[in-house]
Amino acid sequence: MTQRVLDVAALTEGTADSRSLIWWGNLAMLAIEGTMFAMAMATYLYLRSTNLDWPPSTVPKPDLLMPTINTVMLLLSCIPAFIIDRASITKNMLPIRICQALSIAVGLLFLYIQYAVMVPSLGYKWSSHAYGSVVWVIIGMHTLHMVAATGETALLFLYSLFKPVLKKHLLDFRCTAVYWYFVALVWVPFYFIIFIEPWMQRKGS
Amino acid sequence: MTELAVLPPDFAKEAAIMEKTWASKPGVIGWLSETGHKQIGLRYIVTAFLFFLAGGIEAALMRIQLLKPENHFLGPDAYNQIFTMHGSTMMFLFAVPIMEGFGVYLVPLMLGTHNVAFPKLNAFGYYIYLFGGLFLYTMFLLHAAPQAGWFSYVPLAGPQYSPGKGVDTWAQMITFTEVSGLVVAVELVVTTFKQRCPGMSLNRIPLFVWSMIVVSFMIIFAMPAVMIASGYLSLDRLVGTHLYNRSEGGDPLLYQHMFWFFGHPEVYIIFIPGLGFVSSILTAFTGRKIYGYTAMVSTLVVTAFLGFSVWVHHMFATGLPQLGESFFTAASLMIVLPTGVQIFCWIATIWSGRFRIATPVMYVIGFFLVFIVGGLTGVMLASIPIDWQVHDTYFVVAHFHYVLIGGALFPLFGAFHFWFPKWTGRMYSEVMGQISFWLLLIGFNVTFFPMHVLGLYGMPRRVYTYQPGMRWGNLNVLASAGAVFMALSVLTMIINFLVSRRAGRVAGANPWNADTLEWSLPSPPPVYNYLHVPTVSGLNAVWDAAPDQPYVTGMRFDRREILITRVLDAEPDHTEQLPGHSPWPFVLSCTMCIGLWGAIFFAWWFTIGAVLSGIALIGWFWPSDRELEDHILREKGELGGLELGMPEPVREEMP
Amino acid sequence: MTASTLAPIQSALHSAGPQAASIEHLWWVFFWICVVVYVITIAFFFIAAIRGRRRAEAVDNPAHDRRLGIFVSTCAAVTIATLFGLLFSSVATGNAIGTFGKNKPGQIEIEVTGHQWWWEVKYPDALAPANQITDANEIHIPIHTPVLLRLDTRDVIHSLWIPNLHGKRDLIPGRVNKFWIQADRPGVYRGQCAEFCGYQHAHMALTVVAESSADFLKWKSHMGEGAPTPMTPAQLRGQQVFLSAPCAKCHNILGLDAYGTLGPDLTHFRSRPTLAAGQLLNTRGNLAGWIMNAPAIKPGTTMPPNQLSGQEMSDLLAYLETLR
Amino acid sequence: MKRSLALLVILAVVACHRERRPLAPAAVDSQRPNPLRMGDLQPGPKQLAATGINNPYEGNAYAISEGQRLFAQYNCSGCHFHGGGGIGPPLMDAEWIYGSSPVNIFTTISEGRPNGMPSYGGHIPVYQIWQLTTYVRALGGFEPKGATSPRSEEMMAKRAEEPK
Repeated sequence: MTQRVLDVAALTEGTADSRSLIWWGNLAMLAIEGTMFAMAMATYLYLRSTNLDWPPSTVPKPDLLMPTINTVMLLLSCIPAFIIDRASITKNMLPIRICQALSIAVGLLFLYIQYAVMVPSLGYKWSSHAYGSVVWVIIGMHTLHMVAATGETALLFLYSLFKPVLKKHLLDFRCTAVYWYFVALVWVPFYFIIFIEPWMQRKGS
Repeated sequence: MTELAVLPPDFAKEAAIMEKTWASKPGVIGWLSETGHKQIGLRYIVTAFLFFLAGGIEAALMRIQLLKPENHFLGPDAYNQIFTMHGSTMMFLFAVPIMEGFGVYLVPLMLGTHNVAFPKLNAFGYYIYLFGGLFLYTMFLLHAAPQAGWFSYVPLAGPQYSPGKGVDTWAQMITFTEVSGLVVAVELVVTTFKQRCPGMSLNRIPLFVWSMIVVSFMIIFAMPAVMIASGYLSLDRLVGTHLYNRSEGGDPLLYQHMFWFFGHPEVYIIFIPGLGFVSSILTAFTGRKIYGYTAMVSTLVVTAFLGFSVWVHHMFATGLPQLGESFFTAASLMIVLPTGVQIFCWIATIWSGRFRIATPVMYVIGFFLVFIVGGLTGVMLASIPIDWQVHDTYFVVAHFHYVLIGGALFPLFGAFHFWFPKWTGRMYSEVMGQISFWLLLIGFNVTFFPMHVLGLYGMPRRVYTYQPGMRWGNLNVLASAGAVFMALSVLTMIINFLVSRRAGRVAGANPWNADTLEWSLPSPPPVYNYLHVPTVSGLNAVWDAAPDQPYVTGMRFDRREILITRVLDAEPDHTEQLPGHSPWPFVLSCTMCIGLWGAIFFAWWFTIGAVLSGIALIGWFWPSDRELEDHILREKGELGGLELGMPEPVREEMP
Repeated sequence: MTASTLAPIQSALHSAGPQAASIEHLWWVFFWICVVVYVITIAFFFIAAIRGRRRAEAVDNPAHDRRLGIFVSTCAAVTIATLFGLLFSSVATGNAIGTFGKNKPGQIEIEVTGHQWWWEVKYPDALAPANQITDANEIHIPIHTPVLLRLDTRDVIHSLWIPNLHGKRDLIPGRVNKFWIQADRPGVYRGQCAEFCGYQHAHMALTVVAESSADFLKWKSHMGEGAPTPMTPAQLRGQQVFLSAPCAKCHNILGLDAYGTLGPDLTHFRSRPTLAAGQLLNTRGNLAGWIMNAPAIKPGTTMPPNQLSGQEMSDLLAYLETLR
Repeated sequence: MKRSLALLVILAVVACHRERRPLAPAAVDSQRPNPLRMGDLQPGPKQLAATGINNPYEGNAYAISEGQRLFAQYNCSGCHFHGGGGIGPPLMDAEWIYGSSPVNIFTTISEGRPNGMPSYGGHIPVYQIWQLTTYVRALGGFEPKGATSPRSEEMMAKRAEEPK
């Protein structure tokens, strides 16, 4: 009797694209975190609908300059992320390294501006009122993600300086780029509700 | 890829190499570094079962307290802690994790792969779950258990009305078990979509695996809601935010919305795997494929979607606008339909199959008898006016025990008996199995059926006592008597398993003549699962296999190499190497404990834990030199190919 | 002997008002439909099992599956039809209850405030706010009259449930819930808190006294009066005990220099049937025990234990006896 | 191993103490520093001599929360405004006219002080005075932070991150 077999010896080992396990794991994690951000947004909208005075009349109109610069900078940082993503396909290390350094710089600068300039100028704290609580929760959640994205990029950058860059690392670069898009884009709606909404006509007034 | 025809060789040598490649490491550190899915799955199952016993003891204490009116067996303090622990244990530490354990154990076997997609993450999920549970129980023994109920409504669970650390413990335990649940969900989704063996296209995935996919997606979208809800609760309690404080603009109902947005899907998360068990067992015991496979899968998906649109029926008594509530009535009624269709399909399957009887099937019969009652009382609860009367009464207690014990516990016990031979290689005692089944069926109904009446006769839930003259006494005695039978049933089952594990009849590979791939393996399965990745040519992999059903060759035996296939048609795509044993999941879960447990007492612990976790993560991802070398050689094309397992004697091209 | 023996069965299936009656009616509709569905489904299951047991070989061919398909789709169609029927009857009942009481004459408004663990009941007087009546753990309503309850809470979430009259409604901080009740038969109906609210959730009951309009008005005007003046020396001494012991810090007695708001208003409390939110019958013995050591009877209660001599206690009881 | 066991024991003792809930306090209460009441009003020294009597609820989360409830319900906030002061002195600053030790505060509540602080001794039970004492000390930041609640369900006079 003969036995049929399916020979897969010719298949490649590992890929650096959307077919790999890590890529899918990354997407699933983004789905989870996206849901968490959606819940935070839902919290904001829910409390907005149950409060007559929203944002509370004690909340000052925030200074728009630095937050806007910060947000635009964060959005623009998607470009180096995109370059990392593309260059990883061809394993072109120079643009990858430059853009990684750029991403780290943007990440650190964003966090610095957030905590040295924007947050102190808010004029309320998490314990001031529910509005303050939800805004601080959102900022805190996003900061954690920003720290994670910057830290991950920094680690990969340092690693790639000293150790050989293999296919699996190229995959890591690409997944980090996708994560970076997520962290940058998810900030946009929050920028609007935290910094723009107090400038619009207050609910109830 | 080519299909070749070869003579079946002797694989003893290859098996020895595989054994070495995938083997567990010895010693305590080896045990803590384990990443094999079968080991981790069994740990989940055993741990969750121990928590089930703890929850059962708590239930017994409550039944003793309620034996007679104004009983002084437990005071309100103890009773409130115990019922909170009972609910939290059964929902978070037993029901979800044990289903996840089954998923972790069975899904890779059913798919014909070697391990789950992210083995280290899998181990991490287990430890984080274990530590969450241990933390809760440690605090319970220190008299600092939560006592605001398993759904911890604010403001009762808020900083002012629940002083102390109990509710903080609860909220943190939620975080731990949710992280674990999310981790397993991600793994199972990726494993199922990427690691199915060749030939297992989407329409050939076993129904149990489908149920786990659906559950995993539900977890991914439901559990973040409760993490946010309990996270807000922690923040309110620990740093003074006002998210739930009405007088500063927060809202207690926000908590209820978010909790039930998770809480209702949670019910489906618990019993959809039960539906998967029922399908698996019925397929084996009717000897035919489940009638209406497509309908079964699509109804599971529909249930998942509808499950997210019914949460407000837990809040009908809060006085939300009537029109909005009517929508949720309609959705809650309509969710009966998909489950109904499943039940009709099973009946059709039994009707046309050759129906054999053994303990697993008895439990399926118990599932039909009990779960349908729960489903029908669920229909009653979906009606707003009826809900106004019976909400938060013993009627609801009866209802959800019928749903959860009927829909999850009966199939689960059936699954215990069904897969027992696969785990241990031996058969359980059929007589004792039947005894434990009848004890459970009778005990359960005696315990919980009177509760329907109690609820209609005005007994609210979560009362630590009641007054004489309320006419609730006799029914409560009856309920407590039934609990004795349930305890005996579980005891019989445990003894049965412990004895049979050593002394049972040797089972063989496929004692039930079942259809899924794991039954093609010896019992218990070898550490590497499949020497060669199998292929399938039908929905019922074992039954539909040709005598010369191809298997996959050309993969290495000396590496943890797995075959990745395409999402839709499961055609081979590429191979990947899985990481081996690693102590880092354990270390990371310890550092997370430092951060999250410590944060309850002092906020800076959170930061310390986060930094330590960052270090642990670097260790986690740092590749070993051997792995690096492997990769470098492979990319240069210089990694020596092992000729083992390549088709040996005669090669002839298939026509 | 406790308070609950006073009231008729606290039950959703012994309705005494129109809303509870329509819910009870709806319940029986649902119940019988569900029984029929259950019996049919289980019958199908066992017939299938018996047929399956008798088969020597499983049948698995397209022609047979087509017949099964007809079976399953018929069952599904019947399920959908049943569900629509149930949905319709449920929504109709819900609407009837929801619009109940609107534009009906003789409306009475009552404010019910939940406390851990007792009920404060107020009868506001829109024309003369000073005439507001405050009572605790009992609601008096005239029969055949829709009564609007406004529900509020001082602390955590409670839920007011008087099963013989209506379903439950939550008392939620920061929002005033409204709902209508009506009794059609005179009687005393027991209600209870249905949302878990802490240690003494089990002992948070109230009674609803439904009486004829004339009786209700008589009761109301009596409640509007202050506490009667003590007559005997013992009563007078008891009044002094009340004022000098901790009592007056927490309890209010109209017409006396006691303005506590922490505990229930005691102006007419001996006319109430129960003590401690329905836990005890309002007898002299129970009252003495309660005053002496309330936490022993109801652990967690705010009412502290009191050290009174035998003389003080008997004077106090003599005084409290007058608060009818 | 030994060290972790010792740690566990310490944790156990601490947790048990903090979480103890006296739901049914004894009818007779001997925890009273000064059983003789001299009058409705009484001036006091800055520090009382050591009496050997300790606050039975020191660091007890449940007692602090009960004290918070009593503080509102006995209308202490009427004069002290949630600790911010007004008619009466503020309670959450570092300045204590009649001393900040538990016994001092107990005596203040129990015996009253000149210029308006009424005497509660005899009107409210001793254990409640101790609970109030514990809460007042928590306002002043003397109680362990882990036992105090960061906010109440009411409008807040002070904010959590402000120094107590």
